Amino acid sequence: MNRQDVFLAGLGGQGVLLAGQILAQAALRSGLEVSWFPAYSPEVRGGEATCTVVMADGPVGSPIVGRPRALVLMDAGSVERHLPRAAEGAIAVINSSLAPDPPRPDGVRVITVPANELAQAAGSERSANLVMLGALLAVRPVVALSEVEAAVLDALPAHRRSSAGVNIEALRAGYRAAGGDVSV
Amino acid sequence: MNRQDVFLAGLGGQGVLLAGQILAQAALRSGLEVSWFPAYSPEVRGGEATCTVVMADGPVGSPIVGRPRALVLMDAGSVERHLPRAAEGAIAVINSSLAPDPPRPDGVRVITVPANELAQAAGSERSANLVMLGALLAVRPVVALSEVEAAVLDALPAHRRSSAGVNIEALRAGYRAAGGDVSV
Amino acid sequence: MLDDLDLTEYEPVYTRPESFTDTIMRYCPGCTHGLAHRLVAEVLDELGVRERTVCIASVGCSVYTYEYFNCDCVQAAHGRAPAVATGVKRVRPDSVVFTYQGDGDLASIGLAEVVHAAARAENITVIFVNNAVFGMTQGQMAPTTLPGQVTTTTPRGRSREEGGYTLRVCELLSQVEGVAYLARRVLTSPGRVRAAKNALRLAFEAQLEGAGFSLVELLSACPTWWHMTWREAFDWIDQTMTRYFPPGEFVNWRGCGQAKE
Amino acid sequence: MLDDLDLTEYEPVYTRPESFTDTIMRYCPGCTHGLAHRLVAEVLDELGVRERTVCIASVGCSVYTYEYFNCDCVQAAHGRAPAVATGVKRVRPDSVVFTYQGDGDLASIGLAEVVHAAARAENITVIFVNNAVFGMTQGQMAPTTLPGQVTTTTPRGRSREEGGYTLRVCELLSQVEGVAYLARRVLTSPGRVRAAKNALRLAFEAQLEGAGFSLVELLSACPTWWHMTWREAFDWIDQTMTRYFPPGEFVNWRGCGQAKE
Amino acid sequence: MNKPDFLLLIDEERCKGCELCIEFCPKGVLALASSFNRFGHHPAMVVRQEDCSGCQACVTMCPDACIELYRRKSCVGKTAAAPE
Amino acid sequence: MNKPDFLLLIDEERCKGCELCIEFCPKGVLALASSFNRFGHHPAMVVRQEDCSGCQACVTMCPDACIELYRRKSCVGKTAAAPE
Amino acid sequence: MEDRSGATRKLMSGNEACAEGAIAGGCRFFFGYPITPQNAIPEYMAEHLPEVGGVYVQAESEVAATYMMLGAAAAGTIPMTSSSSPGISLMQEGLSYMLGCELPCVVVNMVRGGPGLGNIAPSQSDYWLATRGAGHGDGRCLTFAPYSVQELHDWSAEAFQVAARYRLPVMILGDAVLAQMMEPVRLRPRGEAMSLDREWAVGGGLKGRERRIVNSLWVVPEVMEQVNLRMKARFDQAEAEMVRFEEVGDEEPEMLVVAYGSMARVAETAIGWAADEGIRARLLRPISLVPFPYAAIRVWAERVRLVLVLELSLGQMVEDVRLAVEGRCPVEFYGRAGGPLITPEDTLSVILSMAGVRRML
Amino acid sequence: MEDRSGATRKLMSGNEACAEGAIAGGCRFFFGYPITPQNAIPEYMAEHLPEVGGVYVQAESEVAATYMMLGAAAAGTIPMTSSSSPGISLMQEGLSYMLGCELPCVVVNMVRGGPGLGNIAPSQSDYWLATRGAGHGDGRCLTFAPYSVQELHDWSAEAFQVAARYRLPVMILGDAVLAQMMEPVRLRPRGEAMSLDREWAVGGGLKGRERRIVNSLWVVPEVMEQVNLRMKARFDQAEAEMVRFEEVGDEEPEMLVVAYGSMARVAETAIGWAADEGIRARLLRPISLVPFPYAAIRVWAERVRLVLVLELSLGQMVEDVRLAVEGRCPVEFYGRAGGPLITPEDTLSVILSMAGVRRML
Ligand SMILES: Cc1ncc(C[n+]2csc(CCOP(=O)(O)OP(=O)(O)O)c2C)c(N)n1
Ligand SMILES: Cc1ncc(C[n+]2csc(CCOP(=O)(O)OP(=O)(O)O)c2C)c(N)n1
Ligand code: SF4
Ligand code: SF4
Ligand code: SF4
Ligand code: SF4
Ligand code: SF4
Ligand code: SF4
Ligand SMILES: [Mg+2]
Ligand SMILES: [Mg+2]
Repeated sequence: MNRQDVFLAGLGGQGVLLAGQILAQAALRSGLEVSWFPAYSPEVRGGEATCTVVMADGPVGSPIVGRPRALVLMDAGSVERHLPRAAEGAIAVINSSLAPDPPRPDGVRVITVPANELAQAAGSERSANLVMLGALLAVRPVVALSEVEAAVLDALPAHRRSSAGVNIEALRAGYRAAGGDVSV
Repeated sequence: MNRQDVFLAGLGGQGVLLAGQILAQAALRSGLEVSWFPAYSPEVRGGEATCTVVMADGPVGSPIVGRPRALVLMDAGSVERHLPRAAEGAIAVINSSLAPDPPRPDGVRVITVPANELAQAAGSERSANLVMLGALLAVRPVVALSEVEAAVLDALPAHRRSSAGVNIEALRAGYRAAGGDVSV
Repeated sequence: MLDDLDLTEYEPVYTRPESFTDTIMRYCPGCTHGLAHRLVAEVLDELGVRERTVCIASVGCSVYTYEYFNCDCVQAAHGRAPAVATGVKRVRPDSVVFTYQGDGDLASIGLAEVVHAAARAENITVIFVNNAVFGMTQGQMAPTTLPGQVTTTTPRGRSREEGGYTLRVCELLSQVEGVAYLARRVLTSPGRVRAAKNALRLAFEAQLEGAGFSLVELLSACPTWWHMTWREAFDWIDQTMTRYFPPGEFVNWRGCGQAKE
Repeated sequence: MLDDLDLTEYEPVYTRPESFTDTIMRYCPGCTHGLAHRLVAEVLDELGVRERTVCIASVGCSVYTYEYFNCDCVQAAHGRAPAVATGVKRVRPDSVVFTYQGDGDLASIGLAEVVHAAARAENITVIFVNNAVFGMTQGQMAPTTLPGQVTTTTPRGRSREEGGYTLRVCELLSQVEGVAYLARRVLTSPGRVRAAKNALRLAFEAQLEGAGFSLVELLSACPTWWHMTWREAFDWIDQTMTRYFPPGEFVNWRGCGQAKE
Repeated sequence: MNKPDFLLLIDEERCKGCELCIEFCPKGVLALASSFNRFGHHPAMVVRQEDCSGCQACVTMCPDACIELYRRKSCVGKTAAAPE
Repeated sequence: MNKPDFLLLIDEERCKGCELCIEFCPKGVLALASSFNRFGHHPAMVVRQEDCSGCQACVTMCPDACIELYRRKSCVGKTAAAPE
Repeated sequence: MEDRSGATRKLMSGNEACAEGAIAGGCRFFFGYPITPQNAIPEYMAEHLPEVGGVYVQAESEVAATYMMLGAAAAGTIPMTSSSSPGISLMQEGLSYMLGCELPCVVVNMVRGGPGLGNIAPSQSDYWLATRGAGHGDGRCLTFAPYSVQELHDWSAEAFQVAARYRLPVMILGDAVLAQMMEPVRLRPRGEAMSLDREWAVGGGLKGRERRIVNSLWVVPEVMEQVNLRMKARFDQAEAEMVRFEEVGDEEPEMLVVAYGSMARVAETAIGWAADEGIRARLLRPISLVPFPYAAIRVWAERVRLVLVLELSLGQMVEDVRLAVEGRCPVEFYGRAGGPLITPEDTLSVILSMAGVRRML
Repeated sequence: MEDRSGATRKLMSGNEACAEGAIAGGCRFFFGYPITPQNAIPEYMAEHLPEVGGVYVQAESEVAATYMMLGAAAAGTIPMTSSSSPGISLMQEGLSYMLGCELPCVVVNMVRGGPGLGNIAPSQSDYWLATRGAGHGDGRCLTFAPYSVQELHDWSAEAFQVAARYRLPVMILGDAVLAQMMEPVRLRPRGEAMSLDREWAVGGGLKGRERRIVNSLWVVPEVMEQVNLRMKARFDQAEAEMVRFEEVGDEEPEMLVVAYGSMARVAETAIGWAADEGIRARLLRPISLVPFPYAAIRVWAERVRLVLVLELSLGQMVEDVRLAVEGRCPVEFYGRAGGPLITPEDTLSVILSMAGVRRML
């Protein structure tokens, strides 16, 4: 059985949960079993938000992952807290806009992406989460980019559908930045 | 070990609980271990009130008695419900004012006392409970009459101390009626 | 004497309400809980709603209410009758739903429930019997106990320090939107009893018209725990209790009044 | 610029209250919970009572109150802060005890507790922050939610049928003997903020004089769950909320007034 | 004996002897019996039926709904009037 | 540069960039910084200290108590006046 | 949406799936009070119940919500509420009243870290409250613990039938993981509203029937005892019919692992890893906690060297397991209390160390 | 008064003895709400606490009473409340908060027949509530079950020391028999009020100390876990120090009878009668229910042919006995639920029939 996990973390408000939901939706579209599990502080704003997406071609089993094999870390605090938890051989995509000079532990492949800047360039600083997701897909293609693009539409709350274009742009920018080829 | 029990029952308001408490107090005065246990319906007035007094020259053990060996029954309903529970060889003192023609089961010695009338004669119909208690003592001298008389004072609530004289009169009337000799 | 009379020559002026069962009520002699019950039963009869009425009994001396009213009944937990009534009414909007609650039940443990049922404008009727004491548990202080009143938990008389102040439920509820009808009445004379019945009828009419929440507070005698004869008790109601709890109509959906009795 | 200035040439006009800890408050930008906190801290400073004050935190966005006020603190269960305050005050009558409660906490689950603390004339002060919504649990209807207001549990707007009517706490409590001071204030301009602070000071003075229960209701903005900018939120308070919740002084033990702000 | 205009029926078993009816009767129609009922109460009884005006004061005040009031059909003109 | 009569100190880490101080300042003394603080907020900053009248509107409205206000001792006559 | 297998499945949170499951199962009356981590349930109900003619009432408190349920159940419906730990504590008196009145209802508890206000992290420390709770008296809730969003959806629907059949409160025991986790769900179609026409139901008019009384006051002890014995009889019947559990793992295990709910999800993964390490472990996952699968565990206890119980608590279900095992083999416990998650990695190392210890014996 | 032995003893009800015991033990703050069969406790407190400078507050509800206790305990006293079954159900959230805040208190439960409103007859059906309750989360009360009015008096006094020592809620579990029964009591002298000067106490001024926070909210799971582990450590200590039980009867029994509280009183008499019939039975009476005397029962389980558990319930403590026995011998149960008393006569016939059955084997 093929089992993949992605752990995403950032500041509340950075869209980490949504990015994870989009990934989960894409996995569902791809015919995978999937589980998305969030954890955050009770305060409304400013606390940390994290989520874990587990995908498999059979039952996903534990939605909880002790040592993730793919990490998307969107700020310095997340890097500090969660990078040490990375599994041997894991890949970590780090937002260099807010965590400029992350450590590079042995056995973990660290990719840095200036997500805020790229998002701004794509049209909205709020899409940094999708830049990061795009970057992840380029280096760890757990699902196809096209499925994620389709999922962006599914996952956005109705009142934010209008921002889908910007989001897809951001997603592709991240994908490209991490070496992916979007000429599909 | 010598263990004695007395079960008292009547209508709420007939003073059954108080009669039992006076008996318990007298037992304590006599140096016995004693336990008084009430049971009644939750309604304030009119329901049934019962209590059990267990006395012993050592630990009393169960305050609950399945088959009492002495019964004081103050109305027809109590007779109906509780006389069948009397132990083999028990004695039952029954208020003939309210239970005029009680059954006389085998193996139970039944004594009838017109308690309401005697109480009225003693000065207050409300003292029927003490008439009954007096009668019991005459036929089953679990404690000395003098100790009960002393206990009447102890047990009466402060605002009813004034009625102690009538009560003691009623007690003696019952004692005499059941064949006791009060010329102490 | 009755043997001499031919009853067929007579017609009834007053007979026992159909909304009463035959069960003998367990209240103390002189307790006006029974009077309050009788008025409710008469009103249910007159409105012809008995068969579609659900009575919510509360916990207090009136806990056996469900044995007395000849309609469907639900026995609620102490203080929670308005919540239970809400549940019944939401499922059965065509039923006439009323609670019958004492002052301990309604004003102490159940205060939030009655205020919120009122604010939700639940179409229910609350019969609130205020006897300034916890009757069933044997005479402890209630929120409605008067200043200076001696109870088993205010043995030196209720004071600011021991027990605090007297709570006035109608005055409180008069501030709640959602209330369609709200009145306080006493039961100390035939005329006042008739005024009380009138208030009860209005309260049920409010419900029948879907106007919202209705409540009638009845000042009631507890001779037993007031340690009074009924006559002393009635006098105490008229002279002392009504000073703290003035009778009146606080809200009337047909035209708001602070009308006196 | 600061480097160029010699601070010794300056004297403080306003510095961070001593009654605040250094902890950064977790409220959303534009949330006036922080403002309410600051006013309380200033009043505690000015009255010089910080060291003998016990703050009772409730459950709502202000749950972490105990991290912010630089005094002894007890964290109460949802709605029960007035009962907790009662316990503290009875054991420590010399302490200055206040609760800080939201409208869900105080007016929904905790209604009985606050009314009864008032009726007992508990010498405590309640800071009641009314933002017409359950903030912490993410924007559900509160008892104080206005008619028509959309919340996550009144998705079609609050109506008589869905959610019932808006509850007014000051109006309700104005009927309770035992209340020494009772006022409603808003926080939408510097002048109104100063009036609010004045009310808070009076509330604490009532407690210090042993006059009884005091409560100040502060209409507060929740930009997050109102889905508004703070400016829209302030306008909504001034134009809509105050129509249902008129500011004013409802009870003043020094001379009762219905004085306006 | 004349047939009285009004007739009171008192349910003695239900009566608690509280005396409310007796006290509120303006005509002295009622009194407590000296006998006891099953629950030990002295029930109310009619002692002067013929004086009854049908005013319903007794009925109105009885907490236990033990009193029923009947009127002679032929007694036109006389209505059961409210007291006070 | 002249020494201003009033001096504002803003605790940038504590500031949430809510703009209340800015909006309520009658003199336009304050503005949001373009930089971010640790929590991702653009904090308020003083842009025209010299225009400050010491009216305390900013201080009064700040929900996070991040503003402190000082007055030059030698500046007699000028008092920090209440706005409105 | 359609997944690759052609099935239409929707990515939903446990809370939403639970609420939609209830509607599908016939729920029409929901009485609730918000509390994290289950706010999405009342919110979903407020939004969607009116679509099927249902009613959402936001109660003033969990206490009130429970008694609104009591009234609604007395009127013939199978009502529902949901909450999380502190709120469930407040419902204890009401649940006891439901039992005393012999009324059915459905209660969801999305357990969070405790005691007290605690936190909103996943926890299983309400096992006692769920299985020995329901306030004072001898009654309890029938309690079911799903372990996936799909199962939550399904049990939430089934709960209404179970409650009606046994005339008992049914509790769905979830936690902050299950409540907030999103997984694809094959949605049940929305069924009809359940009939109000029940033997005990008040309201609806007296025509053609005796008046009805719903009551839990029975002054005469012997009558009260009958109520308790009737309740016990319904429990005994449920015990015979409703035991539910699942097993996975080695067919000839040396170790039986017992875990429920989200902890069972974790254990499932860890047991797979343990097999790779050569440990023959089997997971028995109770789905019904009341009635508890005592017999099934007892059978294994005769055959394994060790039973390992895993809980997100200081050890509560472990007592039920011990009652099942009755000394037939050692019962070991591993748990954490107050919110820290137990990961599959943690679980594996517990399994390994337990296996190691036993092997050395 | 002086009895013949010269001792000064007073005939008192269990309720009064309990209240006076508390005052003697140092209780000065009582928060209560009336409920039968324990009304005499708040009434006694209202009357007598002022004599010793104490305070009685009649709360608006049992919920409020519990939180007044929380405030009072936070301020340094060991507060007390008393109630009966439905009221104790309403206290569950508050007790969980007491545990979360690590605060001590004393709670009396004079159990009555349930579930629901039930009745006011004697019952032991709150055993689970008392031993597995205290609301959500892993905590519980230390629970003691006296069996005479004297013992009630003594434990009521001791409870304050125990609560203070372990910083835990202590529950005194009585019932309608113990509450209302009158027996002679050797009264303890009224002690001094307990000191308010505790490491956690708020109020009293900050001079010379840091500010204090009493709190049960711990957002970080690992911190919350520490609170739970501290609580567990205090429990473990109590488990080591506070197990209390009494044994009476045959020294080489064929049957061990386990019963507590008023049922133990009945069993004591029945065992005497059984001896007369030649049955060698021994009564083990747990006084501490939490911590439970598992070890003592286990020892006997090795030596007897049968353990018989008697309860005024459908069977709750029997689970703890089974946990102790762990299959070493059969555990039989006899109980009645909802208020009917079990008499010594009933008990004897149960013992006889059990003995008979076993002998035939
Ligand atoms: C939860 C709970 N708490 C307390 C009680 C005990 N209790 C029964 S009736 C009552 C007070 C009744 O007083 P009130 O409502 O005024 O009715 P009354 O008897 O005076 O008519 C109390 C406290 C209970 N049954 N349940
Ligand atoms: C017993 C209980 N029920 C529910 C909750 C969940 N809860 C936490 S805060 C809150 C509402 C808070 O609203 P409010 O008091 O208005 O404060 P705000 O956040 O708006 O300032 C609720 C329902 C809880 N913690 N405990
Ligand atoms: S105790 Fe009081 S309220 Fe209760 S029945 Fe008797 S008189 Fe009425
Ligand atoms: S959610 Fe609302 S009340 Fe809570 S901190 Fe944010 S703005 Fe303030
Ligand atoms: S109807 Fe009037 S007159 Fe006749 S008995 Fe009754 S009160 Fe007296
Ligand atoms: S009022 Fe009714 S209960 Fe009272 S004495 Fe008259 S008939 Fe009897
Ligand atoms: S004190 Fe007044 S003028 Fe100065 S910055 Fe603040 S608001 Fe502006
Ligand atoms: S009011 Fe305070 S928090 Fe808001 S921007 Fe100004 S300084 Fe910052
Ligand atoms: Mg009352
Ligand atoms: Mg709010």
